[in-house]
Amino acid sequence: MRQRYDFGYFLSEGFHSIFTHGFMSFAAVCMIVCCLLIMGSFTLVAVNAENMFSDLEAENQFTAFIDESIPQEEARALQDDIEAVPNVARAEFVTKEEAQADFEADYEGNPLFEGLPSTVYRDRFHIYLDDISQLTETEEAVKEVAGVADTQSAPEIAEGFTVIRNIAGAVAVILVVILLAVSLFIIANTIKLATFNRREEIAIMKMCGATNAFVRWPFVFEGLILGLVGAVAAFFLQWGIYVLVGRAISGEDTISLITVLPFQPMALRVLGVFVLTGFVIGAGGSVLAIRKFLQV
Amino acid sequence: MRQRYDFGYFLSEGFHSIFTHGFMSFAAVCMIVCCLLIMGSFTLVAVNAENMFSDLEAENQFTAFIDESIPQEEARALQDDIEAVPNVARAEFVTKEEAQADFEADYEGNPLFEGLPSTVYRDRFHIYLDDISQLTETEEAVKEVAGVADTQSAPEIAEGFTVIRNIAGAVAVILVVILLAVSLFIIANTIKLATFNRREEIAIMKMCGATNAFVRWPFVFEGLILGLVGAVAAFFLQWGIYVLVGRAISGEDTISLITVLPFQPMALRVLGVFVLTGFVIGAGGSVLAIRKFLQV
Amino acid sequence: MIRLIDIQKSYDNGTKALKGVNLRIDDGEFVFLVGPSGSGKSTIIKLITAEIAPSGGRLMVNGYNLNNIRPRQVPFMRRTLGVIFQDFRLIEKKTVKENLTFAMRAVGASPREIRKRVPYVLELVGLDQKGDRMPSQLSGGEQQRVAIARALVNNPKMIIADEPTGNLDPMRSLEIMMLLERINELGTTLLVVTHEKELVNRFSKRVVAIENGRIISDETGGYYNNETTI
Amino acid sequence: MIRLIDIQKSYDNGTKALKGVNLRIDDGEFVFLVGPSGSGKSTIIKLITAEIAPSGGRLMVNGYNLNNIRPRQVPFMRRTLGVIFQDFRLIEKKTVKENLTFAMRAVGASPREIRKRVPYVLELVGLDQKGDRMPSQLSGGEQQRVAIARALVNNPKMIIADEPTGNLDPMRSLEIMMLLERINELGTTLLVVTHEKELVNRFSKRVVAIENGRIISDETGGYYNNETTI
Ligand SMILES: Nc1ncnc2c1ncn2[C@@H]1O[C@H](COP(=O)(O)OP(=O)(O)OP(=O)(O)O)[C@@H](O)[C@H]1O
Ligand SMILES: Nc1ncnc2c1ncn2[C@@H]1O[C@H](COP(=O)(O)OP(=O)(O)OP(=O)(O)O)[C@@H](O)[C@H]1O
Ligand SMILES: [Mg+2]
Ligand SMILES: [Mg+2]
Repeated sequence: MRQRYDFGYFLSEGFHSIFTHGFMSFAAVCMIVCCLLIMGSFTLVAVNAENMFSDLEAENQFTAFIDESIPQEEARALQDDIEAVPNVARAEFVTKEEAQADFEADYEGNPLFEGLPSTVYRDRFHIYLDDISQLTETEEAVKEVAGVADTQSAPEIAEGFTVIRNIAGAVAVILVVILLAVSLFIIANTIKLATFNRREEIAIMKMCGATNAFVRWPFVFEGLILGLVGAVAAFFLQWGIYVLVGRAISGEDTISLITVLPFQPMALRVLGVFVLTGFVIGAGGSVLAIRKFLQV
Repeated sequence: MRQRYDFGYFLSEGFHSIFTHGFMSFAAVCMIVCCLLIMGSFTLVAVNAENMFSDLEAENQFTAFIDESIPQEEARALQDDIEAVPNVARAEFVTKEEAQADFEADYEGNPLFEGLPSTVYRDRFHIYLDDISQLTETEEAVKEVAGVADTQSAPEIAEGFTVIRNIAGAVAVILVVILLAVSLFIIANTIKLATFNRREEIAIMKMCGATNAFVRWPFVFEGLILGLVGAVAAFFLQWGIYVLVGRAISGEDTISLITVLPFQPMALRVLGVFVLTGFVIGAGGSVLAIRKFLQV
Repeated sequence: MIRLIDIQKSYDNGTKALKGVNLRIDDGEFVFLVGPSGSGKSTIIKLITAEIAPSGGRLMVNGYNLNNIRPRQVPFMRRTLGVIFQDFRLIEKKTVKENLTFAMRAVGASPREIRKRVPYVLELVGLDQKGDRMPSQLSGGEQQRVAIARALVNNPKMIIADEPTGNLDPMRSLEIMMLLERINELGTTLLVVTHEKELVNRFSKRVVAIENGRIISDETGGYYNNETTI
Repeated sequence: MIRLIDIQKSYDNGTKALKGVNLRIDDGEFVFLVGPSGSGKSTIIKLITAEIAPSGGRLMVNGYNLNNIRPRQVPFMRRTLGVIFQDFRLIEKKTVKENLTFAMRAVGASPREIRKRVPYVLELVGLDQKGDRMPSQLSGGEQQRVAIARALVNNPKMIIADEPTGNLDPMRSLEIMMLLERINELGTTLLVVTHEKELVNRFSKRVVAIENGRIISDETGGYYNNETTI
């Protein structure tokens, strides 16, 4: 006798079951929401931090002084040679007069440096890097460029940033992985708990001559629906929380040191990941949870 | 008829019940462990970050230049006056010769400043602050001190640190609060799920003439034991994770920019908080969960 | 003493299970309650045990007025009753002995009393060998006997039995009934719901017949309403 | 056709419930299985439905050899049986109608068949008014009748009934038995466990008596082993 699979029936059974086991379904959805929120919030904080770090890095640079014997026009022409050096993102020419003006502005009111002759300053390039961790190598390479007399940088700061970024990245990855593992565990646990008192129901179904597949399908749909509902709820909550926290930060951050990424551009990706995770967790969790009960 | 309360009996019933409902108990303990771990890890990361920030802040300072007309010995004597200013943590005297040596070391190899006469430098104090956010006020106050000619600071950096610290602090607090709320919710949910199929058991007990208190007490003990077990397990796991992560960071952080606080001094406090939370969550959760079932 | 005065009971879905029942059972009586399936017998039992509340009428059980009993008084009222439920209601996660022990603990019995009483009652129902089994490890009839044992274990003032012999073979049924009769002779009031015509006729007791939520006959002397029998 | 050859059954805790049972029930037979509480009747039923596996001996049910049946074949074997369980086993979260519908769906019946068959069977057991109730909203006897209806609904080759009338009044019991007899006359095999001496004697059928895990008599003609009766 061939089994007839009526997916409309399975879907409607799965859907019904959600209401029949109202509290259990509610609990499962809540757990899914909680776990997605935890993971989501984390990943978003990490993405923002990463973004901030790369912003800060963009401001990391060193200075290359040009030989005093080279006239200003020729010096300016060195820009192409310098930008050709690997890992140099951009070089910015600064004349000795500009440099003097900058310096004096920084030390304004400090009588010490007043009236230093402009000749002691030299033409220079501010050189911005792609990867701050290769600062030393790049500095050496720039020194090799004909016309560059000397370079000056603060390697400790660069190194500091690299270390902090690496560590922060590692901590974030570890936390997200732990949270993911914990969340999966929590959800699996919840679904197991929620289906625990359906052991008898399943046993009765099997006694009526139902095949395993026939018993399982409604659970799959139930899981999918719960996962979807959880994912969508988590998505909107995540959005709300993100916007609120972002607003709070902007309010606090009067000097706009921190730029919070806008949510919209990430929205679709977040929703996609949430829904996919919800589906996998919901359906997979239900099926795994009832597997043992099917041995009747 | 007075009810006799035999707590030994309640305790043994609660204990038994843990094994009788083995999977449920296991699930509840796991959830408690998960939640405590999430909260604990977070709080520990936050504590470390806070500690690091205050380290960085300790290096925030400004410089007060002493009037050139004042001889060095008198200048050095101003230290007490300066340290008396509110919010000044510590003042450090630097003679003009030392200042020149420092300056030249910083700009070593830069022919620009070679041979600047030592007289252009002035005696100075490096002043360290308690609270970096009050930099401007403190600077004004120090300027009022007789003998101080001028001060010099980099207010943007100070402000930047303040903002970052505030935001990081706020984000940490928000995350910990959210995690706490989510954890409580998860645990309450779990206990409710775990006790859901004891509805009938409780109804039968009530039908036998048991009072609410008689039914409830074993649940209280069960909850306390589960909470305790969860807390202790979470504590050791937390310890292990902390040490491992700390070791990983030290390995990465070759220039020892980041100091990971040792776990031992915090251990007792962590254990205390965990056990207390475990007790409250376990016992409170059970009692709340069965409350509805008692209306029979 | 039980007194039902014009008791009505409608369930949430609108079913009128009892439509004005008047019944008085005095201390020391032995009463059979008979009637077809769905006539309202278990509903009367559930009202007496305060498991459900009446929709109308007045209800007194062993001196407690169930119309306005305070929730914290209910356990004490229940301790005057030993109830055998139609669906047994054993605690699935406790052994037979633990089920009985719990029932005694719940009313505040001392460990000493429990150690003496439990084996005695188990022997009465023929389960002395099976005290350490879980309910799921017993046959239907054995579970029913555990339910009977639990009702007896606290020596209650009154025993209420809802089909106590539905799963028992005729010999066991007779044994249990004779046991209940003996207990009644020692002063315990008995209200027994049953379908077993033979038993009802064998014991010449008061028989209350209910049909469709109304009492249709109430006579003493081993009488089982003829119109509804085979 | 059922064939038990020297069947032994020991439960996990060591209880020897069956100690070598030989029983052959041919297609179209009507067999009563009687015996005292705990004698092993339900154990035989559970073996036939493949709910438990025998510890020894050979077991054949409707052409399936249960000694080495593949797990995926079990549902198809079960579809040849309609089983009335001693503890009803209704799905608590489905209404009466849904319980029957599920049983039909599970064997692949079409919605059309279901719409025709379910009300018909409900009427047979006298529950046409209560199709939309949850099992918990029914009296004991009504739940038992739902269990009976579910066993009938798929028109199985064989009906196995474990005390199908334990919670029913004598008139209902007789009705159900007469219904089962009629079904048997249409070709369905019947195995009925019962304690009701009167019913067994009224229908002159084959009676298998079991005691203490062994078959002690197997005779045709309305016989209820005299030594164990009242
Ligand atoms: N919880 C409930 N909700 C709605 N209706 C109910 C509920 N419990 C019982 N009923 C209905 O009330 C009526 C009386 O039920 P009751 O259980 O008292 O019958 P009974 O006399 O004990 O029958 P039986 O001999 O079959 O056990 C029946 O029609 C039943 O369907
Ligand atoms: N799961 C089990 N584990 C251990 N022993 C069991 C189990 N189920 C039944 N038994 C024992 O096996 C024996 C036979 O049980 P069975 O249920 O077959 O009896 P029965 O003839 O159906 O009795 P009844 O008429 O009381 O229902 C009994 O002694 C019972 O205690
Ligand atoms: Mg009833
Ligand atoms: Mg049985």
